[in-house]
Amino acid sequence: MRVTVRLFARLRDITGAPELVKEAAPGDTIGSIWRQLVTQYPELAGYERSISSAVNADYARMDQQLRDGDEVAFLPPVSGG
Amino acid sequence: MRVTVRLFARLRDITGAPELVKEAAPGDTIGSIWRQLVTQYPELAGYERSISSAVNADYARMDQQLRDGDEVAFLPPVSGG
Amino acid sequence: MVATPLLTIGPAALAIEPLVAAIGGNAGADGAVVTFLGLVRNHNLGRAVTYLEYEGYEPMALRAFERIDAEIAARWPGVRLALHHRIGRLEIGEASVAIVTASAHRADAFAACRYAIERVKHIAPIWKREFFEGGDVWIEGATADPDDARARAEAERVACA
Amino acid sequence: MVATPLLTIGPAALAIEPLVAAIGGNAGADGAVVTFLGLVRNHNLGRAVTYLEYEGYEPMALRAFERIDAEIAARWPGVRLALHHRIGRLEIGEASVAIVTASAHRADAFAACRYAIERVKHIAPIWKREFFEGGDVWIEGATADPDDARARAEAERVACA
Repeated sequence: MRVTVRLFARLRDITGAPELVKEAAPGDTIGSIWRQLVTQYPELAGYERSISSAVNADYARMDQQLRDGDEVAFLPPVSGG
Repeated sequence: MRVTVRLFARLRDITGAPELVKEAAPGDTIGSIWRQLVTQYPELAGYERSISSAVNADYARMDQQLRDGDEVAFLPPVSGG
Repeated sequence: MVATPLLTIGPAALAIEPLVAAIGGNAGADGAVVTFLGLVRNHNLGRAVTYLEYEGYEPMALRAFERIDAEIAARWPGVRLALHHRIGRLEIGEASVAIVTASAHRADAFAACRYAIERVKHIAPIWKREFFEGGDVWIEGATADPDDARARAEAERVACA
Repeated sequence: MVATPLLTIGPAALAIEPLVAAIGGNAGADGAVVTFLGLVRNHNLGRAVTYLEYEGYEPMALRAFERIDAEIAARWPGVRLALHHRIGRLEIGEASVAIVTASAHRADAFAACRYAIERVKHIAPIWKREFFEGGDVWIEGATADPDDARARAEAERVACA
């Protein structure tokens, strides 16, 4: 199955792409996708403890399992307002 | 000497006039003017403890002595805003 | 075009944007602008209000506004204030008072704006007459005393200073 | 003419009056309207800022705004909220966020408005990149977590609830 990964702010600068498409296996979680990304872009590791995550534009915990077509997002610490 | 007396809100309704001219003697205070008014309009007595007073558009205490031409004002409890 | 003054009392309808424009952005140093509008409500103390009439001792009200401005400058240095109060007949939903505060940081702008409306209610020589179904009544709130330290401290407290 | 929505995120310049009009006067029941504008400052952390760029995860930001709206409705029943956040390039002095709260009484309107801006800073998926003389940097504030009870309690505390 496939999921779309959205990256914002400095995470996007690190990966060089606002959006990536990833292959995922049944049972894969948001956390599995994140670990794949960290392997690919080691600079992301610094965000391990400060990122938030979302699935389909709603906050979701890292242990949430993914379904085909999900949009996963990783959010660095926010600075709106 | 003469002073002008300004009356507002319900005080004006009681006296029937927004402005009165009063004769005052040297040594007369805001308080003397107030007591004259209460004699003339007994219904004002109920405001004895809740009015504020001013001379020439600045807050002033009841014991302040008046000068010729002063504008004295009596203010019932305020309700702006 | 005449510049909008920061402190006024008069019969003209109130609007926020001209006040915000008048207070300016302090050449880029402001990060926060807070405004308060007081509106005429259709109910008060269980009465169905039809309209209000505000009366003010205008020159003295302006001095009260200047006093509030000075109190804010002393308590929250760097905060700027605009304060317009309307008088005359006001219909339901119309604004009787408009207050704008501007500051580098939001905590000060919020606190000073709240403080300003509390102090207007304490010391501005302004009165409202409420017209309701079946009669009318002068509303009488606080005995005005600019030197009442307790009232001032209470205004600071609710302003969350 | 299209009605102004109460919650939006987008590149259009912000203005207060349309938001105040959109939130309405609740058919005469409102007595207080409080607004907050966040402005781009020319200085931050000792740096001379030249401009900002705001980026948002727009559909998720809207859901965050709806969550804030629900939090306010639960905490201050009867208060109504309008919240517009701008994204894209913003110059010094321009507004990045405009918030309006309306209520029967002023204490609730002030508290809810302050609460709203605190919560935007906690949970809205929005980021600003600061361009200053000599470089640029992404500003990173709070780790966004809508279920962080401590952050929510802190927002209630500063709102002076």
